[in-house]
Amino acid sequence: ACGTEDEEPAEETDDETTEETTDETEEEAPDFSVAMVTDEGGVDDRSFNQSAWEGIQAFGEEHGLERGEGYDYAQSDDAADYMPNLNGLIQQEYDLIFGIGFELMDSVEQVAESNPDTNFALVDDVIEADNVASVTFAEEQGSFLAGVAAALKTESDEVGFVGGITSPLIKRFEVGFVAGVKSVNPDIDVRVEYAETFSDEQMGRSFANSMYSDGIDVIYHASGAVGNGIFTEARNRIENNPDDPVWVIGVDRDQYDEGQQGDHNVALTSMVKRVDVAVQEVSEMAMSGEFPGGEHLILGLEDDAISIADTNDEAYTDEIHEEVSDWEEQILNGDIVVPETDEELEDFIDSL
Amino acid sequence: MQIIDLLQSIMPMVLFYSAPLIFTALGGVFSERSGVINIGLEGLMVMGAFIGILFNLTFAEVFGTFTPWLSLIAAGIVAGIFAMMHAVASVSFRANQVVSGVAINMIAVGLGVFLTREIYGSGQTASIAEPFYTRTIPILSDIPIIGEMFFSGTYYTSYIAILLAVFVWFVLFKTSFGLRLRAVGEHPMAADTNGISVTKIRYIGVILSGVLAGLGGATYALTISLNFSAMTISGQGFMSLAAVIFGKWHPLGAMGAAIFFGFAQALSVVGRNFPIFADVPNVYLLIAPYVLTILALAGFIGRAESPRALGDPYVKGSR
Amino acid sequence: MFSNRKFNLLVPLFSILLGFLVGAIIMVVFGYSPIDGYTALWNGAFGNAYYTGETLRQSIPLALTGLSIAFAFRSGLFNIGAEGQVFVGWLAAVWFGITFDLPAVIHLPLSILVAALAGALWAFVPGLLKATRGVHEVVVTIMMNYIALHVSNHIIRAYLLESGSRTYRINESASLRSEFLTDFFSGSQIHWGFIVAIIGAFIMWFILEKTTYGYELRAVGFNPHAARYAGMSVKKNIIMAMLIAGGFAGIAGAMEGLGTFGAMHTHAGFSNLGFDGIAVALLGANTAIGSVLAALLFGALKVGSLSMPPVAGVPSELVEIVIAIIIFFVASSYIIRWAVLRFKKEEK
Amino acid sequence: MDNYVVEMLNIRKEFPGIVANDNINLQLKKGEIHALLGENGAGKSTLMNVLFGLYQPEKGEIRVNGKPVTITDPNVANRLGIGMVHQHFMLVEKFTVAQNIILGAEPKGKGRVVDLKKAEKEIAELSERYGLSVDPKAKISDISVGMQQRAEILKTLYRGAEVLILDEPTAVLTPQEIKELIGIMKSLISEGISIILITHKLKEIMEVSDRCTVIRKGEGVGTVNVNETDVDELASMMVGRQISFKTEKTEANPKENILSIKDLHVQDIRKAMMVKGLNLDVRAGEIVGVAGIDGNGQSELIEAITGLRKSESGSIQLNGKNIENLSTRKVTESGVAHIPQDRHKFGLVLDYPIAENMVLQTYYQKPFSNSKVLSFKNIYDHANQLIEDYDVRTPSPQTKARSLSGGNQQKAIIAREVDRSPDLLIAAQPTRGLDVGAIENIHKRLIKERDKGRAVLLVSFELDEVMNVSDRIAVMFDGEIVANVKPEETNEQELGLLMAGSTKEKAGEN
Ligand SMILES: Nc1ncnc2c1ncn2[C@@H]1O[C@H](COP(=O)(O)OP(=O)(O)OP(=O)(O)O)[C@@H](O)[C@H]1O
Ligand SMILES: Nc1ncnc2c1ncn2[C@@H]1O[C@H](COP(=O)(O)OP(=O)(O)OP(=O)(O)O)[C@@H](O)[C@H]1O
Ligand SMILES: [Mg+2]
Ligand SMILES: [Mg+2]
Repeated sequence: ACGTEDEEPAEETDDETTEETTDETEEEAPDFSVAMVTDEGGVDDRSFNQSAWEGIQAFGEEHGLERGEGYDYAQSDDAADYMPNLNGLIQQEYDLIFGIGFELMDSVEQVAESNPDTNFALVDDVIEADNVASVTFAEEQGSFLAGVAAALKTESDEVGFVGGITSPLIKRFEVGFVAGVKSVNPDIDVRVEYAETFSDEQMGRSFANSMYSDGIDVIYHASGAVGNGIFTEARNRIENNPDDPVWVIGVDRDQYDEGQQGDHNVALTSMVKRVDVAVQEVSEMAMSGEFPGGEHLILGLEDDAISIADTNDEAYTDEIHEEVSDWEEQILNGDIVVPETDEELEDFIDSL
Repeated sequence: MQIIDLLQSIMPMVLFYSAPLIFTALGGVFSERSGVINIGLEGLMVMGAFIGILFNLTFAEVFGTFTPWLSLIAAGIVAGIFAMMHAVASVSFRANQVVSGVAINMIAVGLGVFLTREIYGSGQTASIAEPFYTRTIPILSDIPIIGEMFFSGTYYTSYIAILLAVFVWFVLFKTSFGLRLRAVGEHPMAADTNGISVTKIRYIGVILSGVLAGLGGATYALTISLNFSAMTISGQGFMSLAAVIFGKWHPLGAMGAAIFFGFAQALSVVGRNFPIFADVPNVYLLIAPYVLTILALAGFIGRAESPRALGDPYVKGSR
Repeated sequence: MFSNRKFNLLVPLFSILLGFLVGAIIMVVFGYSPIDGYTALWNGAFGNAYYTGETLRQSIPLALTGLSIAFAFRSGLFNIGAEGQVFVGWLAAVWFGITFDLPAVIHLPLSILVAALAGALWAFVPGLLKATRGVHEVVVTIMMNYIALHVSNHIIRAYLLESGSRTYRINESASLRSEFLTDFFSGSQIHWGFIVAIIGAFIMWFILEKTTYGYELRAVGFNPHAARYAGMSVKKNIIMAMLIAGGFAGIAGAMEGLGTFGAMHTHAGFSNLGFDGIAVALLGANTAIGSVLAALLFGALKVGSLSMPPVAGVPSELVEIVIAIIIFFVASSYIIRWAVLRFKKEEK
Repeated sequence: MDNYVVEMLNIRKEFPGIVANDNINLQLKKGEIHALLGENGAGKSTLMNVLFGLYQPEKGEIRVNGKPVTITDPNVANRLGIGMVHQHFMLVEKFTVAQNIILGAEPKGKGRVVDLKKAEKEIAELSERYGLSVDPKAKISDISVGMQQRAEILKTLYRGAEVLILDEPTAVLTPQEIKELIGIMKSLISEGISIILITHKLKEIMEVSDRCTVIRKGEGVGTVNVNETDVDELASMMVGRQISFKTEKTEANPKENILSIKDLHVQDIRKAMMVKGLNLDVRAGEIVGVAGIDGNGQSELIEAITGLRKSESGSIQLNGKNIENLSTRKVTESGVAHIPQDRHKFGLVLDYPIAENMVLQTYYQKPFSNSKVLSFKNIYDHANQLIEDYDVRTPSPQTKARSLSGGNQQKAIIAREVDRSPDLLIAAQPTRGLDVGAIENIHKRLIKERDKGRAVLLVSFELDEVMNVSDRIAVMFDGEIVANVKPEETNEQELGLLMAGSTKEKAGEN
């Protein structure tokens, strides 16, 4: 934005780099600060805490903020840490504080009440308070598309879903997925399992083993680290028999890296939930004085906050890609309303 | 028929669940037979898992398919060295062994995650590229029924663990080292007056427990989790300790107990697919391994007699 | 000569010093400033009223699990099961707090009592098996921990779930929280539980040191054969010791349920309150007052450590290491005694 | 005088706060049995531990075959041909005799496997040669104390010991076993082995040893030739005053029946019937001594009376009331006191202060507690009183029982038991391992209680003790009382035979 035109290759400087170079020299950082509190997963969970932190970092860098003053995070190792962490950040006078994950709902609710002058945002659940913005995602939409992809990929007409802990949130993943599968072919069986943990890889391994052994060839998981076990099992099968048709659909972020086995990749696709996008968006709004306090933002396909990864172009073929895009279109234009609960799913299937 | 189906689908899983526990429990047997309580098995497993993954990530390019084997060895060595802390505390400094073990557990997790952060800038590592894979043993796997159960889709580490249990039995009960080790755990002063260095034997016992628990932790990491974080080892060490006691401090008993745990655990997952268990609420399957263990201990296993001097620091000339 | 009493004080102090020293060395090795690190730790624990309140709050359940383990230790038992007893106590307190609507003077004490009973019940199983069948309490308590974890998660999900992973909130009449305390400690989650912990410590001290029950329990702990010879029932005392230990741990759970959280959430893994309690009991030499003081130290370390990464950039795991080192040296007190004696000798 | 195999010169050994050995000399001639005598805590074990390399002396010199040596650990001692049989056996109970013997010096076959066969054969040869009969394959926990001792001796011989230290070897043996042991010692010296023998029993010293070194309170008193001295001189050298051996007592004056046992059957842990239809009466004002070889049901008998073990059938009456299968607490309350056989295991909570040990059965009663709250003032007053009355040597009532000497520990137990004024006092092996001074004291105490009108049941493996103290002797064999005799009407010979299972008639004939 400032007169540094005579500097080197002007064409190549996209927005970000321009700002970076200028920030260091003169432009004053905005008088705005943002921070987040992780849930028990920690900031580097390779999942949505990490994604949220990436969003905040990107936001901070974009606006020339300094870590520790303009933006920061506080990590919770235990549920008891939420309150101290939130309060710590409040004391450091951050303007906007994110609580990442529905586990923080109570704590954010409490601190929001006692600190009406600070703005808060909660990801993955809803709080009704004027100084809190609630952000949730239309996971069912992405899961629906994952279901479509699974239905198109399966040869055995049997697919599986592994959930972490039973909860309304994970239910949306499951229901959306089943709806997607059935939309393509109502005859495909979906086996649903819940590990009742987000951390036991061994459990994921066992589920995958048992599912693949029973002829299921695509597994969609929404189960945190349990999913690592599913990838392990799929990779192991590929190692033993490269022609084994086993696939995993990742969750929250593109889990392509987890699926690499030699020159094969078992990650068919991933249901990507762009917490970073959400975080950045809410921060932008807050900085520009339009903080959506008291509102509930549901971010979905249309906000680019939910998407389906196409990194694995060998497995995730063009045909699949096209068909998924078709269905995506139908969701976007409202032809399809993806169910979110078991009852809605029943109605949805009946209507097929 | 259904039972055979169930067994066939469950056995490979049982074998791979139990391998880390067998290794670690055998380590526990060495330490406890020498008279040193080792509640630090959990922490030693953490160390093993951490080193196993660290080595694998670092040297996968260099060693290729040998990497997991070398990772295993590295993990054993480092965990063995780490176990020396426990030996120093409980043998030389006459520490309360339970407490020293608790400290080992805390240090291992703290250090493992601290170093992971320092090295990878994140609380958990990436997935390794060179894990162990299951193998199907030629010929043996063709044996009807048994072949399917025991020789297909299993890790070599599972077989190694079982063979090692037999080897440990041999060492403990047939060699002079074993005789001395057991004597030290039963009656250290008798051993001492016979000219056996109680300190030396106990150090060896504890270090071996470190090596084996390291192997156990690394086996878990290299076959199941494929990465390292604070959550990677969560309770397997305690289960191994339980296996030691359940198995009455006998290597084959400990192995049996570890396999029993593996079986109960596998059943809680695989069992759901079988009509007999279909209507059983999830929670019952989840707690089944633990309830079964308690019932087994209370019922037909009965009183287990620990090595006499277990937990007592040996002070020369005291009584 | 150094008196035993002096030693008992000196050993933990020395250990704490050594723990921090090792922590400082690690920080230096990895390029952090120990001064910044420890300043952040101190400020994060006692820097202002809020943090002080949090430190106290964190110390409450630690003190109680410490008492639980110390009590069992003194009776010759090793209660690794505090972890599970915390869960069931927590669940029971929250259930009682949700389900009933009573005047606070009745509701609150009853909720705590229910938690104590639940914890005691959980500890009864290993106690009974140890007493009647000679089953090693360590194995049974480990198993009971897992059972508690899964069962309490299941019960929460099946019967008490309000939203996400959390139960309904307890009724105000069962809450340990108070406006006054929260305001006094500038918004901290501190609650009246610290009084419960102090009463708990007093009760433990009183039972063990002043009553015939304590006399029996300690006798059984030191020498079960002599206890039997003297006409005490070893079985009864083992069960009793586990019941009381379980009660303390159950109350620790109630502190979380009625105080800090006002609810219970499902847990992916253990709370570590029980395992940390082992460290607390040890540092406190298995005494009541010692456990309370040790809990304060660990509470401060745990709360303070949260400030280390943001303020000084030091990973909070460092504190975990420092705690472990302290425990390590306390356990190895012999070496400290030896060093002190040596020092004294040379002085002469 | 250069044929000393071992010489310990001016040995000084300190423990924190105490000098256990000061300037002690001991010279052992080849082929002699050399007794080492001293009160409890005089420093005998310490001196021998120094010789065996378990302790390092602060001062002094040790010579073996005239050459100065430094014995840093038992291995060195073994190499120098010194073997020791400890006061408390150093045997691993779960191991077999052979495993215990070879431990640390295992013969190895191929593949580092212990060659147990070879070892067993060698051991069999050794035991043949020295007349130490023992089954190499037997588990230690299954064999008698005497056999265990032989295993201990074999252990030293297996390592080629030429000097054998025996620390109180007879304290745990039955008269028969003692006889056998003496035979063994004689055969050992005839094979050229030299023996240092620690014992409190002066008669034994007189019987077997050639010379005797006496130490008192850590200092050497002197060495005498045994055939130039007598029991009284030895005793006064050891204690520093005259000791009377024949326990003085008046005629008993028995009154009503206190304890009455009829057709009692009791099993041991392994469900073997150990007491088989036993009948026994003890009356007020008499001491009944139960003589018998260890393992004939004495322990089970005492445990059944005191409620520590359930009886299978039969009745036990105290003052006419049935007490069989009552709890220990109930039995105690109905007037039974019990001086247990193993004072460390049963008699004391070693980590409790003396004062708290003195109320081990009465802590819950007034005045020691009031509605479940202990009154430490009363507990300590009581302890001070007992310490004074019974001459328990302890720095203070707060002192842990662990740090008292065996003799004083025993005094504390006796004080506690006697002080409750029981109707029946059971004393099991009350003088085991104690020196003559302490024994004299305890015997006097038992007689005093008798004279106060109490019924005293004395169970002992020591014939001397039974003969000296009892008013009536009940001989126990194989779970039954096989004979009731008066001490003045019998002799050791007859008793020994009765204890071995001969009938009274047969025993009388001999
Ligand atoms: N391990 C030790 N630590 C400290 N002091 C000790 C130790 N062993 C012995 N002593 C001290 O040394 C003295 C001598 O003890 P020692 O065991 O040698 O006596 P003893 O003559 O063998 O007695 P007894 O006839 O009872 O066996 C004791 O009075 C005791 O105070
Ligand atoms: N660990 C120790 N520390 C200090 N003093 C000790 C220790 N062990 C023994 N003693 C001392 O040793 C002395 C002798 O006690 P000891 O136990 O040898 O008596 P004892 O009559 O031989 O008993 P026992 O019947 O067990 O043989 C006592 O004065 C006691 O204070
Ligand atoms: Mg002695
Ligand atoms: Mg003695």
